[in-house]
Amino acid sequence: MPGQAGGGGFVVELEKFTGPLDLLLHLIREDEVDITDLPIAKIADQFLAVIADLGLNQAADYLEMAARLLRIKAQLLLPRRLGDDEWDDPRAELVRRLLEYQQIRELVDWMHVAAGARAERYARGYEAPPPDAPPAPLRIELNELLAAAERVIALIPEPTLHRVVPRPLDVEGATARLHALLAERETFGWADAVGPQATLVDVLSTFIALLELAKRGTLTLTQPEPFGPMVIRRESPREAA
Amino acid sequence: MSPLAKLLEAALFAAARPLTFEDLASLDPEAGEMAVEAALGELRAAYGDDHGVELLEIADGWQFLTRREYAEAIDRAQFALRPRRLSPAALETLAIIAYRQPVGRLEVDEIRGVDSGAVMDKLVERGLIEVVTRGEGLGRPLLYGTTPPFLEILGLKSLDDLPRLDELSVALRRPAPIPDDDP
Amino acid sequence: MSPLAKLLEAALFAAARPLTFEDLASLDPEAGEMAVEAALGELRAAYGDDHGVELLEIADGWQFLTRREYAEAIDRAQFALRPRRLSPAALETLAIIAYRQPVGRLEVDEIRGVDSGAVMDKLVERGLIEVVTRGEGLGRPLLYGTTPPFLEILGLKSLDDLPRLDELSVALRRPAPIPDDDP
Repeated sequence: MPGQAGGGGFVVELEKFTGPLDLLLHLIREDEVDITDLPIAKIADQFLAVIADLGLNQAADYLEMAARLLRIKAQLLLPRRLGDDEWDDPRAELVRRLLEYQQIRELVDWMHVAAGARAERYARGYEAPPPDAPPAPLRIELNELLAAAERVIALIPEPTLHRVVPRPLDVEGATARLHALLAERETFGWADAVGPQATLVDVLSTFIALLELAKRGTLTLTQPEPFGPMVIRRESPREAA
Repeated sequence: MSPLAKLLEAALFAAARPLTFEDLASLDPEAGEMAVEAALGELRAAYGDDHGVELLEIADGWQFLTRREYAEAIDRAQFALRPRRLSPAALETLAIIAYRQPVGRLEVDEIRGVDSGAVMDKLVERGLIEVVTRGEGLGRPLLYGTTPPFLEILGLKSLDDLPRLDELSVALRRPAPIPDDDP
Repeated sequence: MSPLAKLLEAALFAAARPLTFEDLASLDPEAGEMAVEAALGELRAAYGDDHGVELLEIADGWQFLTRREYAEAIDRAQFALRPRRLSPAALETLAIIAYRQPVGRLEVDEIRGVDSGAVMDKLVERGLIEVVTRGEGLGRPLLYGTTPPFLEILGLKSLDDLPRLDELSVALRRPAPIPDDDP
């Protein structure tokens, strides 16, 4: 007898269902009811019974579906006024998902047949040892690389482009030099401060250092007459305070 | 057969996988496309009904496969390994990815109603799906698509050989009697 | 060919190893030795000079092998065709290293959001990136950069020929709406 072909009724087994939607669809088919007008109360009870039987009532996905079914059932039981056009059928979302899923199952059946037919054909079994030749050349298109770079850039939430600005100013060096001068002399002029053969960078660095030290009260800057030379004078800490 | 047809035959025999037209054309850089086309025709004619193997178009390429009627005998003798069958969950996941590609894991989970991470990892491992790009949304999710080996296990020439969704939905509307179920 | 010869053909094609006479005879328990012998002869005749493959009796039994005169072309084609391509993950990693070099693994991981160790090992193996120096930080991490073969494969004279990142964004990004600072 063709015992294994086709199927003798529905044998409920764990692997039979790929998920709660699969089980639900199975119940609907078994009852030959219309998906678009789902008898929720009945289906929900059956669903709960099956997952309890199969021990699936521990599985989160099945449990979530059970909860969803019960909620829809409860919503349907709530009284509603006649002619209430605002009413949304609480089953709508589930029905949409079921129809979508049913389509997928149909495809699965088709693919199952196709894979079965292909499995009845054998490809060449013997594979010749790989030729003693250099490996295939690698090909990378610049476009591919750039597209990859673009994908990567898009991954970084805030594109942080670090621009490295050269900092030739040496304010620290100038400050140290001024401290050394102040330790030796109480007053000195700009020429002493900036040193011999000063570059533009030296001038700027020294000037910033002078302003900073003046602000801190380490020294005072005075210019006794307009366009006259600048006098740099040491400020004692006590007086500064 | 022409020398070119014999060369193609040898190459197709040597390769355990489908070879594309470009693959075949590259065997003899001096042969033009027309010549390759003609040689392929010659080869198909030579492997007609009178052979135990036939030349089939699969996964955008050509492959020699044994005729279906010999499957049982070869199976019984156990000279060759039968390809592993895919589980219903794997087929379901593949179906969704085939039709929705590029598609992210969340969407697959949602359609199936179950977590599909483990199944998808297995399918990636078997080379049936692969990450093809990243999505736009939050976290730029990985999006998956099918591979040539996917077409190979179904024996399809291209994704176009899959039934169209609208063809299916028509069939789905009526409560279809389950075929072959009656004893 | 006789059905038995076709069956032998299919089995010999599908088998991963040479098949002995006993193997072949076991395919059809009802066929006698004489019939198998005759079918083998038929098959040898069918795969005569006019084919790219031949049926050979080698030490362990019978096997279809490609004719030697085509071996060279097939070997040549096997490496000439299907230039290997990099996976999206490998390309992304390579892009990061090309633009950020010298760069450590941690930084690459951080930018891609996934562990990139295996991908980077592969890229090193393929000679596309190499350790160029060590970083300053904790543990003095290995820093990677691209190699001359990387430029060669891309057809670039030097790294300066890589488009600048800001050019890239302009070229590849969709025109983004200018952010409104003042409401």
